Amino acid sequence: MAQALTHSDPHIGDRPRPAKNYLNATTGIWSWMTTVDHKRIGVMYLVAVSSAFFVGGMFALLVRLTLLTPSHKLFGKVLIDADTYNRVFTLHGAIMVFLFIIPSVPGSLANFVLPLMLGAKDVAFPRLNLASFYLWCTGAILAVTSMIVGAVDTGWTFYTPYSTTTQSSVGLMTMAVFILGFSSIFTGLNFIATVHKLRAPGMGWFDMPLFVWGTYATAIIQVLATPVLGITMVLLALERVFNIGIFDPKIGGDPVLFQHFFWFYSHPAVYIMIVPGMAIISEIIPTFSRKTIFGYKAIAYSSVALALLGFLVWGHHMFVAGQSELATVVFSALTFLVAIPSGVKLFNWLATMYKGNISLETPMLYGISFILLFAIGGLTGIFLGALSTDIHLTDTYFVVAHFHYVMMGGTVIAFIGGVHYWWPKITGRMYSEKWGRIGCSLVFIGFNMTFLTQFFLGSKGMPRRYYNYLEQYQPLHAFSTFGSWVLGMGLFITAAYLLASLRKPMDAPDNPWGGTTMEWLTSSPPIEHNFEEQPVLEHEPYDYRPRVKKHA
Amino acid sequence: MSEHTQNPKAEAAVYLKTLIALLVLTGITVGASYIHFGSGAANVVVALTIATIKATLVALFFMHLLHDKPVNGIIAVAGFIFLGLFLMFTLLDFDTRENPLPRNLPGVVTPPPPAATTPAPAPEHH
Amino acid sequence: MEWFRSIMLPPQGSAFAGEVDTLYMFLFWLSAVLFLGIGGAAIYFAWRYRYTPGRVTPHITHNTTLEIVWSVLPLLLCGVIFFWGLNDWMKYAVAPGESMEIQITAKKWLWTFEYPDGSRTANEIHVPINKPVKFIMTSEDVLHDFFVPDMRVKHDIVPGRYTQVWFTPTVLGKHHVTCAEYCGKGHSDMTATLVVDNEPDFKKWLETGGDDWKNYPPEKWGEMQREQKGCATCHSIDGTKGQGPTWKGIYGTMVEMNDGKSYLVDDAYLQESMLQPNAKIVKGFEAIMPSFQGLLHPQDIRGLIAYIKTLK
Amino acid sequence: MSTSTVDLQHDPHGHGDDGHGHDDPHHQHHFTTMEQQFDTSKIGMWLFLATEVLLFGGLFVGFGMMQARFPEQFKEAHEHLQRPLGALNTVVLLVSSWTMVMGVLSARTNQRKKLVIYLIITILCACIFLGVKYFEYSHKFEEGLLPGHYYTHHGDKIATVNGANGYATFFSFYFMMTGLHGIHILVGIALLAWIAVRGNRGEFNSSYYTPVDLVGLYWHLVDLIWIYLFPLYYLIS
Repeated sequence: MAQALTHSDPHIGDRPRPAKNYLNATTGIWSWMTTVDHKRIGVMYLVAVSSAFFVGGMFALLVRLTLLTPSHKLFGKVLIDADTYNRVFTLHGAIMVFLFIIPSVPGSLANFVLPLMLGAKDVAFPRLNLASFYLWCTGAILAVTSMIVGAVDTGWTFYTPYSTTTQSSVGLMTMAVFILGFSSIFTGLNFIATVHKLRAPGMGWFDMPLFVWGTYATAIIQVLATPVLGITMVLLALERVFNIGIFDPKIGGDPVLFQHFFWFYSHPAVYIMIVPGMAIISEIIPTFSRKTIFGYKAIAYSSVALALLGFLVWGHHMFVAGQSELATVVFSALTFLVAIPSGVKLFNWLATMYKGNISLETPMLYGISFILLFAIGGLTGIFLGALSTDIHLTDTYFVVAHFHYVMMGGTVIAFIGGVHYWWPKITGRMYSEKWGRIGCSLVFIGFNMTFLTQFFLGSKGMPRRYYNYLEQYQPLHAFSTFGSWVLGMGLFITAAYLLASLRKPMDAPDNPWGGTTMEWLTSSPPIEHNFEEQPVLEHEPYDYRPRVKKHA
Repeated sequence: MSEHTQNPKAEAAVYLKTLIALLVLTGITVGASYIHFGSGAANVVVALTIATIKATLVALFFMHLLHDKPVNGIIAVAGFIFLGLFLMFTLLDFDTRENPLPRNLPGVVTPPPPAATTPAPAPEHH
Repeated sequence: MEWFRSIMLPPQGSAFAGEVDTLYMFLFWLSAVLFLGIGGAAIYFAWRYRYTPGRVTPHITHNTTLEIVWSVLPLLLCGVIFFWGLNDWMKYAVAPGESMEIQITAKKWLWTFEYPDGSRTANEIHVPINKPVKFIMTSEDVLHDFFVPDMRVKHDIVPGRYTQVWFTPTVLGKHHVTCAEYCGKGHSDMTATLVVDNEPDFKKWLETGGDDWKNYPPEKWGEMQREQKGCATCHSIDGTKGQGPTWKGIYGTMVEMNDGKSYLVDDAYLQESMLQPNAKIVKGFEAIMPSFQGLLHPQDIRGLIAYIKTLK
Repeated sequence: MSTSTVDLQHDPHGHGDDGHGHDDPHHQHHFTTMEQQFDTSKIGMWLFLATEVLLFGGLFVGFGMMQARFPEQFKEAHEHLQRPLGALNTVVLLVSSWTMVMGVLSARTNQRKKLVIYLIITILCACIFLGVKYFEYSHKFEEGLLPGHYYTHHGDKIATVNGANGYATFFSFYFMMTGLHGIHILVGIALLAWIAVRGNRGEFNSSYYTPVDLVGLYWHLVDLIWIYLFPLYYLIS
């Protein structure tokens, strides 16, 4: 008889911990390398994307360190020259985008939690799930080889004709991105099939948790946008090898055509990054407010609206790139449409917190940080959407600050919040709440120190991707670099105490936060095929009304 | 299993008729290419509409979209819709792009005249 | 208010800059208000409704009118901002007919400008005040971007075709010009100076290349020309081999050419190397140096030669 | 790309069936019924086909833009393609689509022998198609109509302006699109052979024919892409 859920106080619904769980059901490296269990693949993805985040983060710290002073000197010696700097910021961009932020939430957290939330035994195509992980590894190996052989110096956007004429190993990196694209497609494909066909009995489309809605919307973008990235990378590689005149004007091509190809994927890609972040926040806010989500349908529909509208606006990256004036005006108008669903989500989260019973554990701290930082990120997007201000602000540090507020202030903060929220479920252990709050505060302060200053650098007219800058920008750059150290420290502390928690014995209850979604029904960590017997949905999602506890 | 065959004979006949229709349409489209419909663009439109008809026939009958769960049809159509979006906006940019020209074509750089049209018109502005 | 604007935005060099700044400040204050509203609400709720064990929260699932309100209101607000931005942008997009046309040729890390009367300058432009000036731009190699922060104007320069940008300067003095589209190693060195003069100074500068060379010794002026005209990107002064031969210690020595002959490096040789660089190519280098004919005024050439003499 | 389609087909032996008294050995443990498993495979396959449509779509958009950039050169380059061969290939692929769907029908009606025959005919048609393609490619190689800087054909009306050779761009796209299509045909042949072998062993019956159906969908898509390639390349005059 399914244990009915009650709410109010954490540590409810405790049962004796089953001896066997997905971690120790089978042991040995080979059992992990050939697993088709979505939970193990989720954990492997978590380790993989976190290491990519570490490498990308190191490059970021190096970029900030180089920009500390206009002379780039550290202890009297020039740190890196202009050429190396170009390669470092390119690799920071490429690794963070392709290896970390796109596969992070869908690959690790969604892989682990989605089937549990649906009450399913596994994703629709388990083997394809493993194939997707190994494609990520292949792409990562190719990217690392490209780094060693001759690091790319074109920026993560690979704009032609620079990318078709530079000697750095653009070919290898484009193939790495091509393969990583397929890894992303297969994850998306898997989730769409799972959501359509593997929901628990009684779970209609509007009984699913909002995390599933967000992941579903992201999967739509992954499936429908990534193939065009694939063909763009192939065309770029073929142009470099066979001198085909598509993008390079020296042989009859048009660089603006490449920008269309690239941004047709890359703008939906930024929604692949933010929508899963919003999905996690839609889980954290109601759980820690212990209150029913406000506007379930509004949030669900706005996720799908973001996914679909995301395909109409890519031209706002090219307002001054030589695009036709009519196209520029049309893209600007459509860009404002995209701002509406994001606003709707923000207001609904606030309405959820209204009259809640809010406890500020670490996931909720990250949740509120997300609301604050994503609000700034979203609002500064309006500056870049308006045509006249965009002329001054595009390609400056204003854009750098904007997308870091949305990508790091949004997705990465939500990702870390999600990792904390599901840490007991994934590892069976609680992390140290004290250190969690310290880590979150450092990350929040460090992040704002680093990137709030860059808004002013950008509006003052400092272009992005600059090695040498004017003397007048030095104080802001120095402050931003100090901020990056605080941010780096916060992230290191977070990694440290999370890993430290692994040494403790498994002490996490089934439902530490009093969540009402199905993953909290099973044990922490879950048994290998998730549920003893198929859970049946008995109440609408996020229903925090008190119920009499059915005797077992 | 889903659409267990009521009557395989009837189904085979449908497939045969579809094949014949496709072959006939192929003949038509080849024939149509010899006739000149106004401008070159008109020919392209005719050829592509015939191709789309053939494609829908293949999709509905050969790929069983007709008696299949609607979600498969939506996915199939979605692929083409988003491709159409990509084509439409890129064409919007290419067709309405202004190409400002300097008052004299300096010898320093002679880029190919845009879209290989006739040499520089008078540099007046809209 | 003006103080606040001057912190965030560069000085205004044109009327268009004023309009852009007005919209920018409106958006800034709007965002500040909205952010304080949203952030304030989040923090206030977190404090006001802080956790007390056992408290039951009300079961409010949705409110359709509220959803409509906070969808339609932002949409209207966005509409206003869009049309405001479009209205200003139209001025940026359409150049007035009578504006002076300067042709820009951008190449890897150097700006060259050509005036209607054919005179050419590198990394420095003089324009008359209160007169619209239009730039028709192309690039010889990769994407570049002509960005004048003070005029709030920017446009990519695409190789293989022409792009255009215009403004009407209204403030005298020097304005910083910089490249804003990534173009490789020297991307951040690709800067130029836009000098806005009144009409007579501009005319005089056009003929003589200005007279501020008079208040510098020739070698100092030569050193400034080396920076300004972009010689530094290819020719080093410390002996290291760049895309072009180094200038260190070459004056008065015999230098061997690609074709085996060797010549004495004297004033005539240096002048010829500047104006017809492909006549003699030093051994081990390619003929990629552009001619500086019309770019270097007599005083510039004398200055450069004097400067090279000082490099032992 | 081929590995993915193979993965989509469920290995008939399925992995460990826990003791839920499954009626069919192919029933995977995380599905409740065989019908649910079949429908899920169909959704997965159609999603994969949508990505293929968009992958080829990128090339069609590129072709369209280059056509707008070099209208005369593209029109003249079209003449080098032999229209009868294109038409023959279209007929061959349409027939192969028909034999494929008849194969799926016979698999569904437990006619093992007919399934194998239809699959073999489909494979033969595919080979004919590749043969015609080989002949066309060799003709292009002889005349020097090759992509990018390998283009050495003479006697074109419009000369190359600043390195912009419209003909080379046309043939770049020709080889890219028909080449990618050809690769998909090769992958299709491998899949068809694999299905034919398993069909011959009698693994498919009315209650389990998913692999045949999915390979059929894949093959029809490859035909569908050729339906669009044919007019765009061979019929524009």
